[in-house]
Amino acid sequence: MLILLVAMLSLILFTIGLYGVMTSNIGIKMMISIEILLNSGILNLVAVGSYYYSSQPMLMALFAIAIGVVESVIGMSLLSAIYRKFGKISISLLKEIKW
Amino acid sequence: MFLLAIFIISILVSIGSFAFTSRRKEYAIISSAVVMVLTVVYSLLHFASSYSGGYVSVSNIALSTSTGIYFSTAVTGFTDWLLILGTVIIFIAALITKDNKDSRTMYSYILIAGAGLYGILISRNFLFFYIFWEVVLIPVYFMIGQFGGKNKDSASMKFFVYTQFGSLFILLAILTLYNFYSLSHSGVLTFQMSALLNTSFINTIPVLWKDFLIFGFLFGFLVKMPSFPVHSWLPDSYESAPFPGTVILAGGLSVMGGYGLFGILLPVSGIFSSTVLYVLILLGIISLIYFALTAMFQQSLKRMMAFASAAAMGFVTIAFGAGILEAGTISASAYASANIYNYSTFYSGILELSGGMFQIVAHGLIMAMIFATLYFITEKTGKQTMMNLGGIFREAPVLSSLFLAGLLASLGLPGLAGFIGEFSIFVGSFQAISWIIFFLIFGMIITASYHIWAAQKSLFGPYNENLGKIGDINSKEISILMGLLIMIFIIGIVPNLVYVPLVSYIAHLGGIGAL
Amino acid sequence: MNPYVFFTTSITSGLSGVLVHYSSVFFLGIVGFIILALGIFRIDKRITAGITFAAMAISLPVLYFTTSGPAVSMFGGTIIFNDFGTYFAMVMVISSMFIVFPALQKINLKSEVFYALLLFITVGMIIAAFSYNIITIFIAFESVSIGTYVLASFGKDRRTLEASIKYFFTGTVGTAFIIFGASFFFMATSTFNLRGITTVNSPEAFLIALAFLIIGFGFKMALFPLHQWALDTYDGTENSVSAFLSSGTKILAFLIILRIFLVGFSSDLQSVYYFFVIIAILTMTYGNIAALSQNNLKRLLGYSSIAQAGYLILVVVIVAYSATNKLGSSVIDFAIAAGMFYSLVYIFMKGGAFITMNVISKEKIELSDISGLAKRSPATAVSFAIILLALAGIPLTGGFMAKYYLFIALISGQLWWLAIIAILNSAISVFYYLRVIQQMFWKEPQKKDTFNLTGWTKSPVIISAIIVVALGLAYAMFPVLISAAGGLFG
Amino acid sequence: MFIYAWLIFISPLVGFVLSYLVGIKYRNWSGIIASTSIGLSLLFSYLTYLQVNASGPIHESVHWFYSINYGIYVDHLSLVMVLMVSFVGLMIHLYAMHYMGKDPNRHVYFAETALFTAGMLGLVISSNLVFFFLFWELVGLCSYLLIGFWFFKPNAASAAKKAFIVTRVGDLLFLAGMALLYTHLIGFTGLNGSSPLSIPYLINNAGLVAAHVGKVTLGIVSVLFLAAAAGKSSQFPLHVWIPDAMEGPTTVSALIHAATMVTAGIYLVARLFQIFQASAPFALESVAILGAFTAVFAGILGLVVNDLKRILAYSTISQLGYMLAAIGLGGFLTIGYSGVAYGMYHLVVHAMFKALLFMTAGSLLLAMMELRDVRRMGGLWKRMPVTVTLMFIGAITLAAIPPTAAYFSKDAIIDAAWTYFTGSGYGFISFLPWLFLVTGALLTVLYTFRMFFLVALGKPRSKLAEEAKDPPLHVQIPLFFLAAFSLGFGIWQSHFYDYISPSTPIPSAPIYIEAIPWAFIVIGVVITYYLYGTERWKHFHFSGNPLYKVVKNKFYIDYLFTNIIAERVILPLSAAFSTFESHYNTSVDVVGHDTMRLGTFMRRIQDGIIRNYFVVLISGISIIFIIMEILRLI
Repeated sequence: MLILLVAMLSLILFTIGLYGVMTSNIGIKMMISIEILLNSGILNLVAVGSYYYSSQPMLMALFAIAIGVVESVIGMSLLSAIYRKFGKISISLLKEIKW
Repeated sequence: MFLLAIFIISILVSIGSFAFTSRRKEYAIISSAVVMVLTVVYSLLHFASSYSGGYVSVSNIALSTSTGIYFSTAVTGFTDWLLILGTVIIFIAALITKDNKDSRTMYSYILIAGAGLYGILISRNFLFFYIFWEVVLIPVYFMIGQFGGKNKDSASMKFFVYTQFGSLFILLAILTLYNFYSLSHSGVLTFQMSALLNTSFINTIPVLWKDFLIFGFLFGFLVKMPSFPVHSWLPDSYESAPFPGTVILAGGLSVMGGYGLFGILLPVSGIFSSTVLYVLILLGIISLIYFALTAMFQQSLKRMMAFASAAAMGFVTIAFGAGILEAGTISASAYASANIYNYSTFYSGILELSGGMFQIVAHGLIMAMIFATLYFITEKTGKQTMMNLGGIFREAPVLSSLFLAGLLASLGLPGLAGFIGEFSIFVGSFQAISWIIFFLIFGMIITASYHIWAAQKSLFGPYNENLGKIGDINSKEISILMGLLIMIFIIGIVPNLVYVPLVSYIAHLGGIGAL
Repeated sequence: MNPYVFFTTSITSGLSGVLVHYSSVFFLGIVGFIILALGIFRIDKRITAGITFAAMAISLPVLYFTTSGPAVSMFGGTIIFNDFGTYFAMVMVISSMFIVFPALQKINLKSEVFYALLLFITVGMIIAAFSYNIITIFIAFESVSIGTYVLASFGKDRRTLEASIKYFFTGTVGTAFIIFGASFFFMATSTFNLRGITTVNSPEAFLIALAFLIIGFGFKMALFPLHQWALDTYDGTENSVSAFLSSGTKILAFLIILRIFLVGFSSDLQSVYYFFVIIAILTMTYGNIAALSQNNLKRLLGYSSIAQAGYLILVVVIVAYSATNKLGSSVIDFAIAAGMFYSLVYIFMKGGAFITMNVISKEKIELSDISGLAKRSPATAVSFAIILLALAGIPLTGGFMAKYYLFIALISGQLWWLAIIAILNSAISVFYYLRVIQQMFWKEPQKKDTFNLTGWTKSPVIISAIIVVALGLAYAMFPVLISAAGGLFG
Repeated sequence: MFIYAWLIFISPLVGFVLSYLVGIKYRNWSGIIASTSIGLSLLFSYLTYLQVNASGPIHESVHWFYSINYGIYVDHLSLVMVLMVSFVGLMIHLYAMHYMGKDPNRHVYFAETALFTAGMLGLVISSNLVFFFLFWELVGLCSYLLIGFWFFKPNAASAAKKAFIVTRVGDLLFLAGMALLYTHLIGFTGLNGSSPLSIPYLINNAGLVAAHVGKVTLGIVSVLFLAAAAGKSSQFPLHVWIPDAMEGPTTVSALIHAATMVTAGIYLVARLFQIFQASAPFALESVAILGAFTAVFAGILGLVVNDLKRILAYSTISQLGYMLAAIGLGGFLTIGYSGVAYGMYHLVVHAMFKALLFMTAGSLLLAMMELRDVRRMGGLWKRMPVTVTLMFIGAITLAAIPPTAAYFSKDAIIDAAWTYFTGSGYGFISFLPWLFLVTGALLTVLYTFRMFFLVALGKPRSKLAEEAKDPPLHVQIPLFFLAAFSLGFGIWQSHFYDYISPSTPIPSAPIYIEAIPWAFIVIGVVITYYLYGTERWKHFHFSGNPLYKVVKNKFYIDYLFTNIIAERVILPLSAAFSTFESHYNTSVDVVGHDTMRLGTFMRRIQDGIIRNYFVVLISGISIIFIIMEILRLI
C-alpha cells in the first residue's frame, strides 16, 4: 500500500520536474527541475528497495546520487560559460543552431 | 578460366585507367579492343562449333560457403553474344569520346561500365549479379553528371535514383528466393542461380510472395529495358548524356534488361501465370506504339532515337511474353532434341524467343551505329534538332548515307540486322496471339514513317546555309561507322551466326541447375 | 539476495578472473590517469595523442585474448565475458581510436584532458559491453555520457556551447528517465539482473519501465522523437567529437538497447516489437525525408545518421518479432549478426563522413562549401564519395553488405512490409547523398575556398574509405559473427 | 553443271560496288561498268534460258535461318521476267549514260540503278518468300533513293518519303500474309523437309497446302499478298505514290516506275498464282476486280493531268491494272494457268513500250529543261522528228492500235474478260471486269493521244519548245530496239503463251464484242484530234465543273491519305502522346520536389529551443505508447 503512495509521490515529483524542464527558460531553474527529476527517481528506487527488502535499488540510488552530483557540476560549469558569454543565463538565447 | 581471365583483365584495365594521366584515349581504345578481341576469340573457341546449349566454362570460387556466397561464372550461347555486343559497344563508346583535357576520367567510366556489364553477364551467383548490376549505374551516372548537356544535374540524379529504385526491387526478389530456399532446404543458404532458379522450387513458394518475387524481378528489368510505364529516366538521360554515355545507355542498359528477361527469367519460365504474360505483352505493345508515336513528334534527333530504341525494345518484351505463353513451360524434354532444320516438327515459342534475343543483339549494334553517327553529325554541325539541320547530304554525303543506313537498319529493312529479329517476333508472336499483328503492323508503319521523316528533314531537301561549310567525315571516322555497318549487315545476311547458339540455348534450357 | 551475500559471492567468484578479464580496462584507465598527470608538464599534444592511440591499439588484442572465448560469468551474472561482448567492446574501442588523431586539429587547449576523457569513456564502453545488470549498465552509460558532455563542450565558440548545452540537458533528463524506469523495472521484476528475471509481478509497471528506459537509452541513439538534440549537437560540436557521438556512443546505445530490451524484457517482447517497429519506421522515414532538402552539410550527415539509427534498430524489431512468433534461433542469430556487422561498418561510414568535415576549415559547413573538392584533392573526393555511397548502400562497399544482411534478416524474419519500407527509404536516401557528390565533383569551387587539405585531414578519410570497401569484400566475416551472435543472451 | 542463275543477280551487285568505287575517281566509267554488268546478267539469263530448256526448272536452296531458306528457283515464268528485266534494264542504262551524262553524282546514280537491277533480278529468281521479301524491300529502297536522287529538290525528297511509306504499308501486309501462311504450315508433315515459305513447294503442292490450311485462310493469305502487290504495283488505293515519284530522273521512272519494279507486284501474284487458285474463289475475284477497276480509275485520272510524266505514270497504273485483271480472270478459264500467260505477255510488252515512251519523254524533257507541262510544248514533231516518231510508235502501242504488240496482249485480256462473263453465267459482277477493261481501252486512247497531240502537233507554245533539238542519234539506238519490239512482238503471242503455260488458248469473243475496242480506238483518236490536234482545247474551261474538280483532285484520295490520315489523325495522336509523355516525365520530378518540400516542413519541429524539444519528446513517446497499446489490443 505504502509503495503505491510513494510511487504516486515520486510520479508527481517527476511530472513537476518535467513541467519545469519544458517551461523554464532560466538555466538555474532548469537545473533545479532536473534535480527534482533525478530525486523523484531516487525516491522511487529507495521505496522499491525497502518494499522488497533488497539492497540493489539502494545501491543504484547511491550511484544515482553520485552521478546526479557530477552532472549538476557539469551543468553549472556550462551555465557559467553561458553567463560569461551573454551576461545572463537564459537558455532561449541558444537557438542559433536549428532546422 | 579463359573467361575469368578476360573478366579480370577488363577489371584491371578499368582500374588501371586511373593511373594513366596522359594518352588515355589510346589506352582506353586499345584496352577495350583487347577485351573485345579476347571475347571474340573465346566465343570462337567455345561457340563457333559444337555448342549444344547449356552452360559452358563453369567455375565456382567459394568465398563464404556457409552463407552461400560463391563467385561462380558461366556463359550460354545467348550471354556470349551479349558479351560480344557489350564489348563492341564499350569499344565504340571509347572511340567516339571527344578527347580533351578534362575528359580523361570519361574513359575510366567507360571501362568501368564495360567491366560491370561483363560481370553481370557472366555471374551465376545472385549476389555478384546484383553487385555488378549496380556497379554499372555509377559510371554512367558520373558520365551524365560530369559531361552531360543541359540540366545534367537533374537528369543524372533522376537516372540514378530511378534505376536504383528498380534495382532494389530485384534485390528484394533475390532475397525472397534466398530466404525461401533456406526455408525449404533445411537452412541451406545459397545465392547460386543454379540452385535458386528452379521452377519447381519457385512454384513451392506461397503465392503472395511468389507474385511479389515475380513483380520485383520484372519491375527491375523493365526499368532497364525500358518498358512503358517505368521509362521516365529515359528521355532526359539519353538527351543530356554525352554520346558515349548514350551509346552505353542504348546498348548496355537494354542489354541488361534483356539479359534479365531472357537469361534470368526464361529458365524459370514455368513460374509465370498467363495473366502476367499477357500484361507483359500488353506492355510491349504499348511501348512499341507509344514510343513510336512519341518519337514521331520529337524535334531533337537524339531524343527521337532514344524513343526509337525504347520502341525497339518493346519487341523484346512482346517476344518474351508471347514466346513463353506459346511454349508453355519450356522443359528439357520438350526441346531436348530440337533440330530446327527439320521443319516438319514444330517447336512452339522458339521462333519468337530466339527472335527476341536476336533483337537485343541487333538493337544494340544498330543503336551504337545511330548514336555514333549522330555524334559525328553533332560534331560537324553543332546541331541536333531536325529544323536546324537539313540537306547536309550535299555537304557530307558519306556521313549522311551512313546515318541513312543506320535509320534503315533501325526500321527493320531486310538484309540488315534489324529485320531478322523483327520478322521472327512478328511471325512467332502471331503464332501465339493472332490479334497482336494489327498493333505490330501499326507500330512498324509509324516506325518506318518517322525514321524516313527524320532522314528527309535532316539529310535531304535544300541545304541549310547557316550551317556554313561542314566537311565530310575523315577516313578514320568512316572506318568506325563502316565497321559497325558491316557487322549489322553480316548479322542480317548470315543470321545463323547468332541464331544457332540462341536456339540451342533455348532448346536446352531444361539443363538448368546442371551447375 | 541480501547485500552481504551478494558482495561475498561476487568477490569470491570474481577475484580469480578479475585481474585477467579486466586487464584492458585497468590498463586504459591507468593510461588515462598517466596522461592527466603528464598534462602538468605541458607536453606536445601529438605525443599525448600518440600515447592514447597506442594504448587503445594495445588494448585491442588484450581485449581479444582476455575476454573472448567461452562465456565467463562474474558477480552472479552481472558481468559476462563472451565473444559478443568482446566484439562490441573492440568495435567501440576502434571507434574511439578513430577520432584520436583527427581531434588534433581543433583541440589546442587542455588536450590531455580530452584524451584522458576519451580513455575513460572507452573504459566505460568496455564495461558496458560486458554488463548484464542495469546498475552496471547505468554506471557505464553515465560515465560515457558525462565524458561526452565534456568532450562536446571542447572548443570556445558559441555554437559549441549551444551544442553541448542541448546535449547536456537532454542527457540529464534521459538519466532521470533511466533511474525512474529502473525503479519501475525493479518494481516489476524484483531484480536488476537482466538474465535473472523469474517472474513479472506487475505488467503495468513493466510497461512503464519499458517506456521510460526507451527514452533514457534511446535518446543517445537519436531515435525519432528523441533525436532533436543530436542534430544540433552534431552540427555544433567539433567534427571529431560529432564523429564520436554519432558513431561510438550510438553503437553503445545500440548495444545497451539490445541487452535491455531483448534480454531484460524477454518476457514481453510483443510490446517491445510494437514499440520499436513504430520507432524504427518513424526514425528511418523522418531522417531520410528531412535530409532531402538540407543544405547544411553537417546537419545533412546528422539526419542521415538518424536514418541509419532507424536501420540499426530494425535488428531489435526482427529479433523481438521472430522470438514472439517462434521463428527459430537461426533467424535471431542472423539478425543480431547483421546488427553487429552493421555497427562495425557504420563506425567507419559515419565516423569517416564526419571526420571528412575536417577538410573544411569553417564553423558552419554549407553544402556549397565542399564544391570543387574533386579538383582540389581527387583522392579525398573519391574517398568521401565512396563513404557516401556506402551510406546509401551501393554495392562493392561495406554499407551495401550491411544493408544486405539486414534485409535478408528482415525477410527471413518474414517482415516483408518492413523490408519494403526500408528499401524505399534507402532508395530515397540515395538522393541527398548524390547531392553532396554532385557538389564535390562537378560544381565549380567558390571564390575563396575554405579547404584545409593537409595529411592530417586527408588520410583519415582515405583510410576509412579503404576500410569501408574492404569490409564490403569480407564475405568470410559474417559466419563468425553469426556464431558469436548467440552471446547476446549470455 | 554450272548454275549461271546465281550470277544473274550477282553480276549487277558487283557492278554496283565497282561502279561506285571507280566512279568516285572517274565519273564516266561508272555508267559503262554498270551497263556491262547488266549486259552480263542478260547473257547469264540467256544461258540459264538454255539450261532450263535443256533440263527443266532450276531449284537450289540453302538453309538461311530458323526455318527459312534462301536460294534460286528458275522456271519459264521467272525466265521471261529475267530476260525482260535485264534487257530493258540494259537499254535504259545505255540511254541513261547520255541522259545523266552531265550529273555530278552520276556514279551514285549508276551504282544505285545497278543495285536496283540486282535486287529486281534476285527478286525474280528467289526461291523463298522471305528471301523474295528481302529483294522486294531492296528494290523499294532503291526506288526510294532514286526518286530522291535530286535530294535538294524538296518535292523529290517528300515524294521519296511518300513512296517509301506507302509501299511499306503493302510490305507489312505481305509480312502479315507470310506470318499467317507460316503459322499454319509450320509443323505440317506434308512439308517433308522444305521450308514452309519456299516458293516451289507452295506452287507445286498448292492443293495439299490448301487442304491443310483451309481454303478461306489461304484466301486471306492471298488477299494479303494481293495487298502487297497493290502497294508495289501501285494499284488502287495505294496508287498514290507513283505520280509523285515522277520527280526522280526520267530514266529512273522508265526503269523503276514503268518497266520493272512496279511489275514486281504483278510478278508476285503470277508467281503464287497456284496459291491464289487453290484458295477460295474470292481471292482471284478480288484480283480481277481490283485490276480492272484500277485500269479505269487510273485512266480517268490520266485524262486531266498536264504533266507529261504523270500522264505516263497514270497510264502505267492503268496498264498494270490490265495485267492483274488478266491474271485474276485467267483463273476461271478452262486451262487455269493461262491467265498468267496473258498477264505476263502484257507485262513484257508494256515494259517495252512504256520504257520507250518514258525515254522519249526523257529526250523531250532534256530539250525542254525539265519543263513537263504538255500545254507548254507543241509542234515538236517538226523540231525533234526522231524522238517524236519514236514516241508516236510508243503511243500507238499504248493505245493498242493493231497491229502493234499491245493490241494482241490487251485484246486477249479484254476477250478473256468476256469469256469470263459468258463462262460464269452472265452475272452482273462477272460483267464488271469486261466493262471496266473496255472502258479502260477507250480512256487509254483518249489520254494517250491527248498527250501525243499536245506534244507533237500545233505550234510551239513556249520558247524552249521552239529551240528543241533531237539528241544525237547514237544515244537513241536503245530506243530503236524497244520501238522494234513494241511494234513487232505481237507475232510471238502464241509462242509466248505456250512458253508460260503449255497449250494456252488465245481467247476470242464474238465479232461484235471484238469490234467494240476498235470502235473505241477510232472514236478516241477522232475526238482527241478534233480537240487537241488543233487549238480548240484552249477554249474549253472545265475548271468550274464539279466533276472535273473531283477528278482533278484525284478523287481526294491523296487528300484522304495526306491531309486526313497523316495530318488529322496520326500527327495529333503523336502530339497528344508526346504531350502526355512530357507531363508524365515531369510528374516524376514533381513527386521528388514534393517530397523535398515535405522534408523542409518536417524539419520545422527542429526550432532550436530545448524546451520544445522536451515537449516533442514527451508527446511523441506518449503517442507511440498509445499506438502500441492500441496495437496490443488488436
